[in-house]
Amino acid sequence: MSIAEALREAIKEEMRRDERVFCLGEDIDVEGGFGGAFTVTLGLSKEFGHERILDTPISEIMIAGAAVGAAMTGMIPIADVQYGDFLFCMMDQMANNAGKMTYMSGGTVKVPMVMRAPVGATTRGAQHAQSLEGFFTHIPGLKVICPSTAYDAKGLLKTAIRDENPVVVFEHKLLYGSKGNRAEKSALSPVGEVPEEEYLIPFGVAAIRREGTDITIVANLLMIYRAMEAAAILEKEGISVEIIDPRTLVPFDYETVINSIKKTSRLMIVEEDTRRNGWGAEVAAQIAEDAIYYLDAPIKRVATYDVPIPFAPVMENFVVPSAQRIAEEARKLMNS
Amino acid sequence: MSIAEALREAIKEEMRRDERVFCLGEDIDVEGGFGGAFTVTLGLSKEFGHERILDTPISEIMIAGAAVGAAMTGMIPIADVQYGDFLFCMMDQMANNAGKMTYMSGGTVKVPMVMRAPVGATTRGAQHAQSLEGFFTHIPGLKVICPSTAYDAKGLLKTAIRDENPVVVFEHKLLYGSKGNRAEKSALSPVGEVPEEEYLIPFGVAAIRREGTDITIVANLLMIYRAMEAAAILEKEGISVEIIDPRTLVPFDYETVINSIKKTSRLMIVEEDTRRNGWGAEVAAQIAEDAIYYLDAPIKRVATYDVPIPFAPVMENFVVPSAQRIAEEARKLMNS
Amino acid sequence: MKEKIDGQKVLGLYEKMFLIRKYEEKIYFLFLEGIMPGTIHQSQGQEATAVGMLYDLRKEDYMTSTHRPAGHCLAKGVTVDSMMAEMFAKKTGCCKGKGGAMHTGDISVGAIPAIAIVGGGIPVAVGVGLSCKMRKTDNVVVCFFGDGATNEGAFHESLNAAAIWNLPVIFACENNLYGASTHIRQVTKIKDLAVRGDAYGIPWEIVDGNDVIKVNEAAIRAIERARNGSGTTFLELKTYRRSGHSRNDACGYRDKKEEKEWFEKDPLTICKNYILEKKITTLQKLEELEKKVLDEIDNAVEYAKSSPYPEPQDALTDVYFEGGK
Amino acid sequence: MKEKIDGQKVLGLYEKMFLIRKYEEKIYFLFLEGIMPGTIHQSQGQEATAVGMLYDLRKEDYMTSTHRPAGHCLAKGVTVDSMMAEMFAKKTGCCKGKGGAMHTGDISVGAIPAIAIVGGGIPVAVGVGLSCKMRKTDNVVVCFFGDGATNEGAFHESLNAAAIWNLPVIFACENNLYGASTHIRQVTKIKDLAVRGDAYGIPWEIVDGNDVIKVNEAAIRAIERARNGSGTTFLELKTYRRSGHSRNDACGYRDKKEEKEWFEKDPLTICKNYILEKKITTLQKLEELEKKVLDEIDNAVEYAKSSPYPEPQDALTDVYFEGGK
Ligand SMILES: Cc1ncc(C[n+]2csc(CCOP(=O)(O)OP(=O)(O)O)c2C)c(N)n1
Ligand SMILES: Cc1ncc(C[n+]2csc(CCOP(=O)(O)OP(=O)(O)O)c2C)c(N)n1
Ligand SMILES: [Mg+2]
Ligand SMILES: [Mg+2]
Repeated sequence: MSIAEALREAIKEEMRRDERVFCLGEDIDVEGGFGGAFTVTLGLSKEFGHERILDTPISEIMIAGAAVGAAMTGMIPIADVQYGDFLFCMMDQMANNAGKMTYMSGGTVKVPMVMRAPVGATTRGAQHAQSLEGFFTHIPGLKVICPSTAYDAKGLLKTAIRDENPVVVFEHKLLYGSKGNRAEKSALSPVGEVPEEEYLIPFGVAAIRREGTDITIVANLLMIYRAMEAAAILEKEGISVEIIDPRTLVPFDYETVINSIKKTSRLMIVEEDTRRNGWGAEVAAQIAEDAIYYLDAPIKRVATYDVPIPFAPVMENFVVPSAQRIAEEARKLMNS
Repeated sequence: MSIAEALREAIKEEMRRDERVFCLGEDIDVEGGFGGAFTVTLGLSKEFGHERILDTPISEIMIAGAAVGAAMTGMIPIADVQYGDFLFCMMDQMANNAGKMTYMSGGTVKVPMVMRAPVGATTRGAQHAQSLEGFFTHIPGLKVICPSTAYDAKGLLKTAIRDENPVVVFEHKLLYGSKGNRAEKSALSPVGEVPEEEYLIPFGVAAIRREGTDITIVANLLMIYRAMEAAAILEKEGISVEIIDPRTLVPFDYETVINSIKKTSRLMIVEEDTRRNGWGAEVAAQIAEDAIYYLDAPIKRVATYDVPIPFAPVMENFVVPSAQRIAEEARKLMNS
Repeated sequence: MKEKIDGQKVLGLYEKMFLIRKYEEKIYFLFLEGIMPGTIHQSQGQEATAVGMLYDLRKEDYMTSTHRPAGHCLAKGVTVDSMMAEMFAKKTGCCKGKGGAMHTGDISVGAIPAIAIVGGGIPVAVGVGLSCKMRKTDNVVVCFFGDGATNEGAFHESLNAAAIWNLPVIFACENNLYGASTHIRQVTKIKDLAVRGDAYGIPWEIVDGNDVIKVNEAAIRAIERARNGSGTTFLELKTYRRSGHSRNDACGYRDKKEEKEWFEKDPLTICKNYILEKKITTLQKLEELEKKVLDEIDNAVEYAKSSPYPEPQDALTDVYFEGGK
Repeated sequence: MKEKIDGQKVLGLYEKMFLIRKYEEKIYFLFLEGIMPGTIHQSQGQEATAVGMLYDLRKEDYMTSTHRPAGHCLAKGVTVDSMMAEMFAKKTGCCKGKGGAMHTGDISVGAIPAIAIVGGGIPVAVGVGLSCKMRKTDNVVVCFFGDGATNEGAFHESLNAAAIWNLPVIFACENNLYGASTHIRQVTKIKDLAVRGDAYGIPWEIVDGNDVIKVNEAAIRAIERARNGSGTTFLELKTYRRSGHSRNDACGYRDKKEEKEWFEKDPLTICKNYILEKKITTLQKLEELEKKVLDEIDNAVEYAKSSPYPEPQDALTDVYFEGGK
C-alpha cells in the first residue's frame, strides 16, 4: 500500500468510526477532480458525501479558522493545504488560535483538529517546496508528526485524528506514491505492508530504521531514505550507521536517540528543513544540553542550505541533502 | 534617550536623507493618536506629511505585501505591526515574497524593506506576548535584528533602512521607555547616550555587555538585562559571567561567542522566545557542531517554557526567564 | 415596531445593559487603582449591540468575540464573578487566570473564549456554524467584530464561506467609527460597511446600534433565518464607544462634536426613557433593579479579591487538553 | 466601438496572442517529452486578457502575475528566449533558473516576477502602485489574478487599500470559471465577481475576456483613469482556459458542453476573423506574420537548449541582493 492510500484508509476508517470526523480543503474531492493535490482524499465523497468531504474556496485563513471553530464545538476536522508553503497564509489561525485556545481558556476548551501539509522540494520553485517543520515545532500547543512509511502514515494519522489537540501532519510529496496523473517524476514512493486489523501508533515513539554502532543518524520523511542509501554506501566502507526516524517531532522521543548515542557516541541529524532553526537545531541543542557526555564528536547537522528552494534540478539537488552528502559528512564525523 | 526616541531619530534622519524612505502601519501617526502602539512614530507626520507616514487599514497582509511591492520598485518602506504576534497574519508575505523574491528573480530584484515588531510578555495574555525570533531566523532571505539599547536601536535601525534586503526588527515592549500614556508598568526603559553625530552599526557584530571568565551568556533584548542582574548576583558568589548581546540574529556573530567560550568554557543562552526551536536552539546547535571542544559542560538554554504566555503575572513571571532562574541555572552549570 | 415588544423583555434588556455599563465602570476604576494587570478595552456605549444581539439566544447557541469582550460575555451568560476574577488574574477566573481581559469566555454557556487578533474570530465563527449545521442542531452563532476588522482578509474569506454553505452565522459588525485611533472614513471608501454583504450574496441590514430594541428586532430576524436553515445575515450596528480604545486613551483623535452627538444617544438613556415613557415600570422599581445589579458587581469584586491566585506552576498545565476540569 | 480601433494595432494584438498560444503549445509538447522539470500552468485560451490588458502599457508600467504567468510575461515584453530558457532551468533564463515556470518575470520591462501563492501578488501590486504614486510618476500597474483568488483575504485587503489611496492599480480578474478543479459557482454565491468592487468603492466593468479588442478598450479606459490620478479600476474578464489546470489534467471536472461553448469562442479565432473580415490584411500576409512568430519560438527553443545549466553552487548566491547583475 502507498502512503497516499494508507492516509486515505486512515481517514476512511476514522470517518466510519466517528461521525464527528470530516475533511475540508481545496479541490479535495470535486467530481472529476484530483482528490487533493496528491490524491489522498480521492473518492471519499462517494461514501461520505460532500457534506463531510467539504471542498472549500481558496481561503486558507478560513480553512484553518473553521477547523478551529468546528473542533472547539464537537467536530473533528481534518483540513489540508495543497502545498505546505500555503500554511504561511493560515499561520495566524494556527499559532494564535489552534495552539493557544485550550490554554487561554484555562483548559476548558479543546481543539481536536488535524492539519495535513505536503512538504519537500520537487522542482516547482521556492513557493511550492518548503519543509516547514521548524516553524510548527516552535508553536506551543501544537503537535507535529511526519510519517515516512505507509504503516506509520496510517497508524499515526489515526492517532492524530483521535488526539484531543491540534496536530500538524507533514507528508512528503515524493513519498506519497500517488498514482496516475498525480504521480511525481522523481518520487520514491515506498510501498509498505499495512495490516488488515486496526492499529494506532502512539506519538513520541521513534522507530529505529536500521541498527548500527558507529554513528546515529536522526532523520525524517524523505531524508530517512537518503540516510538509508548513505548507510548502505558507508557500510561498504566499514562505517556502521544507526538510523532513527522520530516519526513525531512534538512530542519527540529523546530516549531512543540518547540510547542510540550511548552506543555510537556520534550524532548526525538530517533534515530537508532549511538549516537555521530547522527542527534539527532543537534536537541538537537538546542533546547538547542533556546528553553531551555520551558524545565523542561534535553534533553534525546535514540540512537544506539556508536558501529559498531553487527551481533548476541541478541546484535543487545541491541544496537538499543527498545520500552522497550525508555519506561525506558521516565520513568527516568519523574522523573528528 | 529612550529606545523609542532613538528609533524615532533613526527614522527621521533616514527619511530626511533619502526621500524613498517612508513608514506605513496601523495608527502610526493619526492626529491625536498614539504614534503606533509604542509611540515610535509619534509626530513624524508633522515633518513628513501623511503621504510618507501612511496610516493603514487593519490589513496586515496588505501592509507586508505593499511593503514588498514598494521596495521592489524603488521605495524603502518601514512597516510595523502593533504587536509581534500579528506578524503571523502576514507570514505568507514575509516568508514567500519578502524572503524569496530576490532569489526567485535570479538576483535581479531587491526588496529593501524594514518590518518592525514589538515582542515580549507584558501581562496582556497569549496573543499579545509572543517573542517570535525563532520563526524569522528560520526564513531564508530575511535578516533579523534585535536592538536592546538606545544606541544600538538607532544605529542598527539606520543600517536596516540602508540594507538592500528585508530586515525584521524585533523591539522589546519593556525596553522602549515610551512616555506618557503608553508607558508600561513593569518596563525597564533603559535610557542611553546617543551621539549627536551620525553613526551606523554593522550587522553581525555582537556587543560584549559584561566581561567575565566562568560562563558565557548569550542573550538578547530584555534578557540581556535579566542576565546582567543575574551576573551581579553571581558575582557575589564568586561566579564571573561574560554577557554577549548578539544584536543581530541573522547574521549572527559566532566569532565573538566562540572567542568567549574559549575563555569561559561554559555557554548559556537566554531567550524570551519559547524554548523549542527558539533562536537559542540554533545557536546551541551551531556551537555544538563547530566549537564543542572548547566546552567543559553541556550547553544550557534558559528560555520561556513551551507554553502560550499566560495572563496572570504570577504565571507570566514564572514562564519567562527571571534573573533568579538564570542565576540558578548558572550555578548548576558551574557544577556540571 | 417598538410597540410589539413585551414590557418585561425591555426590562430584561435594560438590566443586562446596566450590568455591562456598571461592570465596565467598576473595572475602569479598579484598573486605575493599579490592581489589575495588563490593559483594558472597554465597551461603555456599546451595550445595546451586545445585549440586543444575544438576548434571544439559547444557552446552546454560540457567540464569538473580540479584544473588547466584556459586554458580549456578560450578555451571553458568563458569570460576573468569573469575569471579574479573570480580570484580577485569579484562579477562579473564567479562564483560570490564563486568558485575561482579552480572552474571556465560557464555552459551557456558548461564549467562545474571545480572540484578540482583529478579525481572527470570524473564521472561527464559520467553523462553529459549520459544526452546528453538521451536527444537525438548530443552534446559531453570533459573530461580533468591529468596523476595523472588516478590512481584514479573515473577514472576507469567512463571510464568503458562510454564505456558500448557508451557515447559521450572524455577522454582527459593531461599527463604532474607529479602529483604535483611526476613523473608518480613513480606511475605507464606502459609507456603509453593510453593503459588503453584497460581495458574498449575504442579506444585510443597517441598524441603530444604540437602540437596544432595534438591535434586538434585527437580531430576531437574523436568528430566525439562521435557525430555519436560510443562512447567514450581516448586520451593521452603528454605535460609538464612550471609553477610550484601551487603557489611558483620552481619545484625542476624536472630533468633540462627534463625541457629543453620540454621547447624547446613550443606549442606556434611550432604553430607560422608553421604559419610563411607556410606563413599563416606575422609576423606583427601576432603581431597585439597578441596585440589585450594583450589588451583584460588588459581590463579584469581593469574590475576585478573595479568590486565590494561580500557582506559578499552573502555567505549565493546559497547554494540551487535560479533560476540561 | 470596434470600428474605432486601428488596423495595425489589431495586427499587433493578434501577433502577441499568437505568440503566446504557440509558445504555450510548444511548452506543452516539450513538457510531455519530459525535458522540462516541475509542472506547467498554461494559458491557452486566455491570450486576449493578457494582451488586451498590457498592449498599451509603457515599459515603465508594471504588471504582477500568478502561477500562470507566461501570457502575461510575454505580453509585457519579457523575451521569448529568456522565458523559454527559464522553463529549461537554464542559467540564461529570466530568473537564472532559480525561479521556474511559476515565477517568470523581468523587472527591467516592468514584469514583476510572478507570485504563485494564489492572491499573494495582489498586495504586492498595491505596493507597486503606491511606489508609482509616491515617486510622482504617472506609471500604472496591471494586477492579474484568477477567479479563485478573489476568495483570498489578500484580495480583500488589497482592493480596499488601493481604493482609499487612489492608487494607479488596475485589478484584472481573469475569470476562467475554475480555481483548479473547482467551479466558481461552488465557491461563491455571487454571479459576477466584478460587483465586489462595490465593497471598496472601486468602479468595475465586466468584459468579454475572449475578445481582445473589448479587453483592450476596457484596459485603455482603466489605464487612463489610473494615469490621470483617478485611481483604481476592477475589471472582470470572462474567459476560459483551453489547457488543463496544470500538468496532466484532462479536466474531468468540466462540463463538456461548457467546454464546447467556450472553445468555440477562441480569442485567436475571433481576432483572426475580425482581421480578415475587416480586410486589415490578407490571409497570406497573416500567415507570414505567424511564420515569423513560429520561427521566433523555434529559435528560443534552440537558445534554451544550447544555454548552459547553472552550476550547483549558484544555488547559494542571490539569497541576499548582490547588485542585480
Ligand atoms: C491582527 C491585529 N491587528 C492589529 C491589532 C491591534 N488592535 C487591537 S484593537 C484594534 C482596533 C480594532 O478596531 P475595530 O475592529 O473597529 O474594533 P473596536 O476596537 O472598535 O471595538 C487594533 C488595531 C490586533 N489586535 N490584531
Ligand atoms: C494560497 C494558495 N492556495 C492554493 C494554491 C494552489 N493552487 C494553485 S492555482 C490554484 C487555483 C487558482 O485559481 P484561479 O485563481 O482562478 O486561477 P487560475 O488557475 O484559474 O488561473 C490553486 C488552488 C496556491 N498556489 N496558493
Ligand atoms: Mg471600531
Ligand atoms: Mg480560475
